[in-house]
Amino acid sequence: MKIEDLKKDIEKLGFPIKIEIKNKNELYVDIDKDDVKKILETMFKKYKLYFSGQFCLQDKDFIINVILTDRKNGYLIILRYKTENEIVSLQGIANQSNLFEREISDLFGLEIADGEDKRNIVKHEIWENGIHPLRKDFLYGQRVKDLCETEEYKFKEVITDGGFQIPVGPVHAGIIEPGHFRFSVIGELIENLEIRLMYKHRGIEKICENVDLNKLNLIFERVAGESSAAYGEAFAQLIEKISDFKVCESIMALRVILLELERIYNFLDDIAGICVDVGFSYPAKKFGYMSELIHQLCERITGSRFLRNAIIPYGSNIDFTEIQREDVVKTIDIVEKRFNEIVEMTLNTVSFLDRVEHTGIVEKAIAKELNMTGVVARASGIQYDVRKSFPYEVYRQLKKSINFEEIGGVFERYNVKIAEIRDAFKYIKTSLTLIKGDVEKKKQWIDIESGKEGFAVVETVKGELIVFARTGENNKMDRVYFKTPSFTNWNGLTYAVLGEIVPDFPLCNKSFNMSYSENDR
Amino acid sequence: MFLDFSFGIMKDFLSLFFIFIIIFISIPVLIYSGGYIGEYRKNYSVKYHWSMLILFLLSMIGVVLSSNSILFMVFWEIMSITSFFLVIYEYKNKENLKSGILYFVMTHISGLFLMFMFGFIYKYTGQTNFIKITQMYSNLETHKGIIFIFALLGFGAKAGLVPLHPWLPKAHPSAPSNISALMSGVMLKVAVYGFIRVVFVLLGGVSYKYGFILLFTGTLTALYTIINALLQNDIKKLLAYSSAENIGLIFSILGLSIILNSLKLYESSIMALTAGLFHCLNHGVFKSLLFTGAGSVLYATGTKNMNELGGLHRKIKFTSICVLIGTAAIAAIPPLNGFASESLIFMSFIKSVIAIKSKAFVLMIVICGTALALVAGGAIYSAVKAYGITYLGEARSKKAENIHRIPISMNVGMAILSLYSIILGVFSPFIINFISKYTAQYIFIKEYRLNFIGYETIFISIMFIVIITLITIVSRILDRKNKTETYETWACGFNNFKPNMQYSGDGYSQPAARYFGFVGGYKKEVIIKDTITLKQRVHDVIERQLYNPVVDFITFISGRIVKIHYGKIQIYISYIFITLIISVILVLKLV
Amino acid sequence: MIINIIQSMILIIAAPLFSGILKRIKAILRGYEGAPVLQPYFDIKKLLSKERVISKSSSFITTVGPIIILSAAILSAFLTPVFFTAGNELIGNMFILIFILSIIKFFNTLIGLDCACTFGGMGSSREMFIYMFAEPVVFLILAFVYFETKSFNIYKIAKLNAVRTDISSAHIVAAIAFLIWLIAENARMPVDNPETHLELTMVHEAMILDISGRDLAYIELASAIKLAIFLTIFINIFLPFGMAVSLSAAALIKAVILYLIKMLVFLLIIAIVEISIAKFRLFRVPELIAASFSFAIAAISMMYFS
Amino acid sequence: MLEILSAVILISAIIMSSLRRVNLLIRGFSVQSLAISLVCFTLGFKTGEVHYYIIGALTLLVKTLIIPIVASKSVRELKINREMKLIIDGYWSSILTALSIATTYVFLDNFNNDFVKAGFVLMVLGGIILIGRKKAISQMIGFLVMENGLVLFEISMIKMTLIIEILIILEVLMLSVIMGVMVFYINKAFDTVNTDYLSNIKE
Repeated sequence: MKIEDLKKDIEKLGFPIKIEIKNKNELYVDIDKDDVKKILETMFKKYKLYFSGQFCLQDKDFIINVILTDRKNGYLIILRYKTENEIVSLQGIANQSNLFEREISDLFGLEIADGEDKRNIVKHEIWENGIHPLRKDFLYGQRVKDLCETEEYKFKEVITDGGFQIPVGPVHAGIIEPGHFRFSVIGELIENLEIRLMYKHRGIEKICENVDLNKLNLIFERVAGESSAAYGEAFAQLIEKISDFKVCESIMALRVILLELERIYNFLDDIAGICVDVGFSYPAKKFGYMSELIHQLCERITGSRFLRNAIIPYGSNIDFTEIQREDVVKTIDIVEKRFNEIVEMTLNTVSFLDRVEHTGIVEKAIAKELNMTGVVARASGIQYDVRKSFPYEVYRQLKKSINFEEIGGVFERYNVKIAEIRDAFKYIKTSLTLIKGDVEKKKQWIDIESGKEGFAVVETVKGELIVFARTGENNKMDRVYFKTPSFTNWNGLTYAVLGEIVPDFPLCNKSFNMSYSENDR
Repeated sequence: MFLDFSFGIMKDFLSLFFIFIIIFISIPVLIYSGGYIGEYRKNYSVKYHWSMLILFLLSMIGVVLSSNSILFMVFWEIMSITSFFLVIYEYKNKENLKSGILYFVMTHISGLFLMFMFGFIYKYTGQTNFIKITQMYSNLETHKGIIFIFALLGFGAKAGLVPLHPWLPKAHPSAPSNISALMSGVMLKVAVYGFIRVVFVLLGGVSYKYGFILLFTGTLTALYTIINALLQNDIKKLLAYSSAENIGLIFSILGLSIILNSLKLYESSIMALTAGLFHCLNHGVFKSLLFTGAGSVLYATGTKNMNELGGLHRKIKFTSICVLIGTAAIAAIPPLNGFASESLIFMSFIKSVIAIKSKAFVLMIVICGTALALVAGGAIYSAVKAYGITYLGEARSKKAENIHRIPISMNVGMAILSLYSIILGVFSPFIINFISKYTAQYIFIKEYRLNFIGYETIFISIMFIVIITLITIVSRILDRKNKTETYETWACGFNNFKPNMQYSGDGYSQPAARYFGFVGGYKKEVIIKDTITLKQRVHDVIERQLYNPVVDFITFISGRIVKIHYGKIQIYISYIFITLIISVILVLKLV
Repeated sequence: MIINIIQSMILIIAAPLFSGILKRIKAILRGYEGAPVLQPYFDIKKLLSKERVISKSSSFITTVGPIIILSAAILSAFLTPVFFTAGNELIGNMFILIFILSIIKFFNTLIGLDCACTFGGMGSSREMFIYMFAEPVVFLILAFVYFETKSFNIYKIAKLNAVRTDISSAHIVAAIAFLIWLIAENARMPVDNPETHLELTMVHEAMILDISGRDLAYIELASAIKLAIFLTIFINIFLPFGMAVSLSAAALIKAVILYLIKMLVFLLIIAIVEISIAKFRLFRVPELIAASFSFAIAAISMMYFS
Repeated sequence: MLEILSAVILISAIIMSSLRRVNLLIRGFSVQSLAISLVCFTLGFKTGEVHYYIIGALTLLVKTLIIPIVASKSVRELKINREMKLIIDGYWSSILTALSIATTYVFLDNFNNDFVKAGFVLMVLGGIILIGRKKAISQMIGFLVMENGLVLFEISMIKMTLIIEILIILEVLMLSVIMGVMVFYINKAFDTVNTDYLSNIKE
């Protein structure tokens, strides 16, 4: 179904709506506040759309946007309604919408009209009262004072005297970002887990509104350090989409190389972490070593171990010549060979398999219900990869199939990650052939008129990243919204550990390896 | 034929040893009671308690001293009845009455079996006097089996052998703690005394077959009860099960002694019996100590549910130190008394095997020994659970925060008991060699001069103390240089501590419940709604599977029988009439 | 007498060295340099000069526990032959030795529960759980040793086994049972990961999470001594060839060198085991110990029933 | 030498009885067979009889090499690397193993040969493996362990004729090949190698 047909089809539904197509694959549907639930239900039923997020814009009124995605055809459908001071709660219709609603409620100060879960999510106890940082009247640079005025977050409490709770975090023993885990147990078996995050909210969305577009890619890359290339790519994609610009194939292929390099070192770290958490130290150290090799390669070709400031709109911020090309080929070859050996070793080690097999299972139904995306979802049998559904750069030529597994346990996540690494090696090699000649460092001035809006969808190492941006005055953004993959995927962990024993939690956690900083935007 | 009512008293080693146990343990417990009873002054009669308590003690001494089966039974029944009255001392609590009645029934079943046993002895020997029976035990030669079985059932029911144990975990928690201390520490030993008296002395030793029965029963008891003990939250229930476990240990070592005796391996047999006797003494000491400790907790907080306690070390420090000694003793930590007898038991298990020719016997003994080793592990597990959850950490409820002061007399009683525990442990070689000499002389009537154990323990205790002192001095020196600072417990930067964020008793034993939960009828209850309900439920499987059907059946039958009454005189007359006719017919038919 | 004291002192002093060597071997096998072998000494020195921080909730157990733990470890070192045995010592009953080593466990578990911290309770509960299952194995190993040598005295056992020339298959099987028990008891790899820093998976480390300063130094030293003692007991029961049984310089030197070689070999074995397998799931540990149990039974059967 | 080998045989059998990994079972089996063939060679060296060498060589060839290789190949192809649920779980099966070993030794008290007892133990443990598993391939290994016990039994006790021994080993080879083929086809047909399905066929 073409997007025009879809538009006509939706118009026929008979609701008082206004539809607009922008940027080829984005369908903006303005609706009435009272119709939201009804329209959303029809959308789900009729067009098999997926709920991907919800965010708020502030004009004169607040505009709530519900993002729906069509994974088959690669469309984004955005339902918009105006509201003054309350959000229509979609809890019960759209899964996990409570997260988005609570976030909007905290950051914009809107009421959740009829939802069950109204607890704070961004605001911690230490915040001062009545602060809504994303509102336009909250001045940029103003600090949130530590006044401890916000009401206490209500965890589910154990009321009987036999059961007890294990509070873990926010400060952990390893080098881990802050997050509080509350296990309810009676002994070793985990009966319930609640996760509380967002201890270090950085207000990146607010910062983005106040930084010149030409420097904005740096801010984007700081949303999550481990996938800075993907965020840089998201920015480039966004700007190019809004200004309708198409870069040449060489640059596109170069971007894919960087994105895949990032995927390699991240997943290497992930599987190393899985090995560490089961105490299997030999492969863990080896995987770590390989990841370091890739990091060093990244530093040699881009000047940054984390591939920062390499992908920019309209061009490339690095030179890519014969020297770099050979370097990449050589390093990748070394790593790939060692990688296959070590993976083979782990898959033949019984004690390792005993730990990871049938541990931390997230069933497909639950994964679907939680709107999980990315590697963790693919391990549970959800066949969704942004690179296939919303192909960007040269992925249309590269990505032919999706790696997925059925059961959804730690072992499956391990396997999917390994498959992704292997794919990445393959894609890098193919992409290298697509780069014709040398790529020169070329930075072009970005200047975009106000009022333009658009979405970028990128597969980061954690999953589906959706970025919305609307340009404003003075070559700055008026609003940037990140729907980060970790935001929804985190809750998968609470289901993965149910029925597992407490000592298996770090393993499950590591196999998810969700990002804290993606939440603390 | 006439009954011999010569009121002589037994003055042999066995009686004297058990009298020693009774007096030795009851003195500190009586001192303890002085303070403990004060709590009851408001609601119950204290005079009644004291008189019953004294009567109880006297009757126990009577049982041990009596040289005549009639007298024995009389004292035995007095002991049962007084202890019953003591168990239901807090009669206003319906639960206590219920468990008291169970105890009453069980103790009378025990009495019934003993009556049968003495009846059989009388039938075959024509004697009631123990000394005379001893002289003519050849008459009993062919009938030892039935007497042994009745002795096992009778004394076993009193001592708490599986499956006759269910009264233990009910009566002990119901009784006031000083009484449970005496019942567990002393009364169970009186049952052991009776058993040794009958089987070893009166019967002059039985065949190894019965030894194996005893060994298996004892091992089974120990295994079953230790796992049940592990799963309890009620301190006194846990201790009651643990008493049954120790009784199982004692009975299995007695069984081993019987086996070795019948195989004419007297040396090992004496060692086993010595270990058993010594463990009687030691168990009496540390179990009374732990029960009095539980009593102090109950006195101070009003609850005995571990999941509500915690952090008591701060408020009742002295008690907690005494109980730590008791816990270490029950966990067989050297150089305390639990270690002395437990290591002797295991040593005699291993040592005895070497002498036995039959491989099958060896196999069975080794397997029982292994099972008992598992029991020893479980004993440490449950002891650490009971102590750690109750005394350490933070208070888990309001009850554990607001604490009554404990009278000095209670602490004195416990201090004496802990002192016993240390002395009996450190000087165990002397005591063991002393006991073994007399067991050889008086029970086996053989002259064996044996030194089972060197005087190593004493030497090591001294060394241990020296090393501890040295390290303490070093620590003092170090502490002078570096300050000691006190902070909150590190909880990962999360500072909203709640009492239910520490391990509970249920949680502590859950790993074991996963493997052995079926023995204790372990079931978990999880309800997750707005709040989370997590509970473990345990029940005594034997009680539920074996006793409840019987009770139900009896209730059912009596329910039916009640229907016979209609309150009309004619119906009763017709009953009488029918009965008369039936009996006339029967008489005519049979005669 | 004096030589016994000297050899025990050497064992106590060298114990941290052994754990340092073990760590170094593991590091080298995994492909990096690792800390110097003397690192445990530096750590202990550092901890001894640090201030002690104790929890508000902690009781006298935290004060007394570490001292008793270290004393028990040192005491048991004095009951163990290292490279010399005369065979007629007054001390050395295996039962007493094993029970003294259990003091360490007892106080460790209590310390775990002492500071009102869930992690401590967690470690304590797990430790007891493993200990409960390991107890029958100890009994069987002691029984095996007694059947083999007719003695409970470790000095005598060592002497008898040192002069023994033939080696039976039962001996090997029992040695494996002992090794598994050793690993379980010392919180080594398939049972507990000594290197981990994740509170939720730890067993031994979780119990001492709230201990610091000299207390921690004591406990670290005690566990190093404990590992050394267990390995020494293992060597002296199952592989005592070359032990000095008479007081001559040549025999002693040979014995010391052989002891060190045996020790290094076993440290290497432990290191290889530790890096090449993953930690077991907690509830699979009893299966490992049950395997050790059946080894012990098999050893006794082969020894005694045939 | 013989002591160490018999220890290896027993250790491998004990470990195997509680394993749930099929490829580890196969590995254990091949180690065990290697030890048995070495026993044969040692005995042959000691007695100088040729038929020990032949049995040893056959065991080495068939049980240490061919059967394990074929079995692990089919395991790899069928992707059955472990038993999902043992009928008797690891802990209790170890205990059971221990008890049965002890009982075996007690009952075979009269025989003064270690290998007779070891052989009997292998037969019992093979039985435990056979009973306790659901997957056909591990049941096959259990059967082969029993057969190993038989070999030990024979080389130590009765002077068997060489022909019979060779025939037995060949028969086992045939059997395992047939079983392997069967396993493969069952898998093709039912998508699993669980013998529960065989009992369903019966109904």
